[in-house]
Amino acid sequence: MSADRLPFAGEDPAGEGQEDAGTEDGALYLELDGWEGPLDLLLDLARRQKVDLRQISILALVDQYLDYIEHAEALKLELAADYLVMAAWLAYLKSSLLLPREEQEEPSAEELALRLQLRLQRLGAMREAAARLMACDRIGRDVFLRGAPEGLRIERKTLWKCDQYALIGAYGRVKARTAPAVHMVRERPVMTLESALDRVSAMLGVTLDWMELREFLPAHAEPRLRRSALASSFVAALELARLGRAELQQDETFGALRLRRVRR
Amino acid sequence: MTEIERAIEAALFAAEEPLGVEELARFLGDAPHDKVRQGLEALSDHYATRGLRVVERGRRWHFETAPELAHFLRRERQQVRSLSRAATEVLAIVAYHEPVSRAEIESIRGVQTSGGTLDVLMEAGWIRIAGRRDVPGRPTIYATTPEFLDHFGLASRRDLPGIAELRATGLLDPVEEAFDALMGADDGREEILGEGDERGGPHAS
Amino acid sequence: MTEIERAIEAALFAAEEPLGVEELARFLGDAPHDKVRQGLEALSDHYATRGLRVVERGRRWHFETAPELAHFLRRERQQVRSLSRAATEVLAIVAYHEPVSRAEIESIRGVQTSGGTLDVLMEAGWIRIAGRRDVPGRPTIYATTPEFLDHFGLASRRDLPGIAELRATGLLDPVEEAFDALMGADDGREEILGEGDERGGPHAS
Repeated sequence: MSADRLPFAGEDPAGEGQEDAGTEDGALYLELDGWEGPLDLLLDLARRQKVDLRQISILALVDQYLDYIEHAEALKLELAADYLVMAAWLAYLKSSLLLPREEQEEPSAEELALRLQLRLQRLGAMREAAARLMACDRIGRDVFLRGAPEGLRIERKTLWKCDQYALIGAYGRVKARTAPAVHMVRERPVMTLESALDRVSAMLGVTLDWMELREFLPAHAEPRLRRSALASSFVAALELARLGRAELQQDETFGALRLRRVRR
Repeated sequence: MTEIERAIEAALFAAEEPLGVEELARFLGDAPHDKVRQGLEALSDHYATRGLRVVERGRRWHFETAPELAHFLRRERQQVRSLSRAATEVLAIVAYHEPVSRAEIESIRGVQTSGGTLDVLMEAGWIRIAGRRDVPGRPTIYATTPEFLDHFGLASRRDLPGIAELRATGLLDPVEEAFDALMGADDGREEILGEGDERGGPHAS
Repeated sequence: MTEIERAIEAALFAAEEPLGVEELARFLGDAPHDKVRQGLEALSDHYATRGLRVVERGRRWHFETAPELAHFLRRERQQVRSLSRAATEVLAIVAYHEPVSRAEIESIRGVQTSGGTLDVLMEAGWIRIAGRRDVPGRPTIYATTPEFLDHFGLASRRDLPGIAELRATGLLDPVEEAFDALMGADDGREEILGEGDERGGPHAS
């Protein structure tokens, strides 16, 4: 194991989830005496030496810890595993401390011990700070705020903005919207179905030959009239075919459409 | 300041409701009522000239802020907002047709007008209630205010452009026509279909 | 008692939240900040021996009852949430080391800290996310809030119990730093210790 890193307590369930629930009633911590994990446990053991953390004997601490592990068989399994990792590390530290200095490898046991001591000091300091913090004059426990403050009121006042153009424009809009609507349809260049029907049937009457639809259109019409004439003439051709007065022929899809008069 | 005064002061402050002498006495570990009353009087005197007062209301005591400081405790915040389109239309109708009832406004606008719109205009100080129309139901009628003329830079309502002028500036053109004018004349260029032979419809040759 | 003191007194009394100097000044019609500050000091002095106190908490001021009167007022109103031991330790670590990452908290406590503990403290409004540490992984860092100072009756973080001594004795410095100092400024041999890369330098502020 990495000799310089203290093992952490394992998963949270073993760490503090339970503590939130169990600190007060002591259900879980009874057997652990309030200890949460290896570092916690060490800190507590160190405090029992009743000396300054800077002067604790790491060796004595290690002895106590290993002793504790031996007697704590009833520990929760996950916790126990952590404790054992810690125990292994501490046993290693202890042996290093007992060995003659020359035979030690880097980092030296003294360095490891010092680092452990520093960590314990820092944790101890925070423990104490937390306790002092909780002893502060707390709102709702030691000091009280006003029972029913009426509150400071901020009244919003709106300054409305609008200008002459918007005003007059709005009136114009209303007038325009509600003015009686007059619809004018502009004259458009169209050939009605009626005139197409007349025109196509008249032209069919002239010949018995097949004629292409295109030939029925007015020759010099402007493009838009031509398009209208094409559409109307096509419908006229269909109508004549329906009435049995003309027959239609188209060789292929989109091919030229031809028609001729039906002989009677 | 006596211990009992300090305790009363704290209790009145922290209480959610005014407290009577009996309640206070119980709070203070069954203090004698006259001691409590003395304490209340002393506090009342102490605060008489401060920002807070200790006052008795219906035999119960409480703290309150000095009435003349009320204006400090209410702050006004001004906020500039543009009038909505609907409100602008209603305002214009009132200006052109005043005095006018809500039903008349609605019939001119062609849509229902929420009461909130009229409220906004009254809050802005631009329209006012100008009495009631002498017809069945006696509806409230509205007119513009001098502030209205002021705000819009008009010497009088006669300065509002007339219908003829509105028409001349195009403000009275029906929407569709104005739209067509803007979009350019119908010249066939925007026809979607091209020539029949380019496109090969079923009937194309 | 000056007019401004009376107004501040009334405003602090009526307010639902502690007020800062700027807010107070705005309520008092843009009073000069130094006048407001003077007024607050005067009020604080006036109330120092009374049943109420005017106190500063994280640059905001409010009225509260004097702590030694707690026994009168406690009675049936115990509103303080009780914190688990883990939560109190985490809170202390955040307060004394802020801003601090979860990994740093864990390295001090020697145990993993569940996210739930931080959540409880954030829900209480005592700690907040204060950004991310600019190191690989960009861990979230935490700091205390003005409400924390308010709740625990601290004018500022300088008033945290014993923080000056802790700082002077180096107990707020990371272990590695203290170790190096003790070993005579070693040159990175203990980089193998691995914690160097997790933390962005000393986290005590």
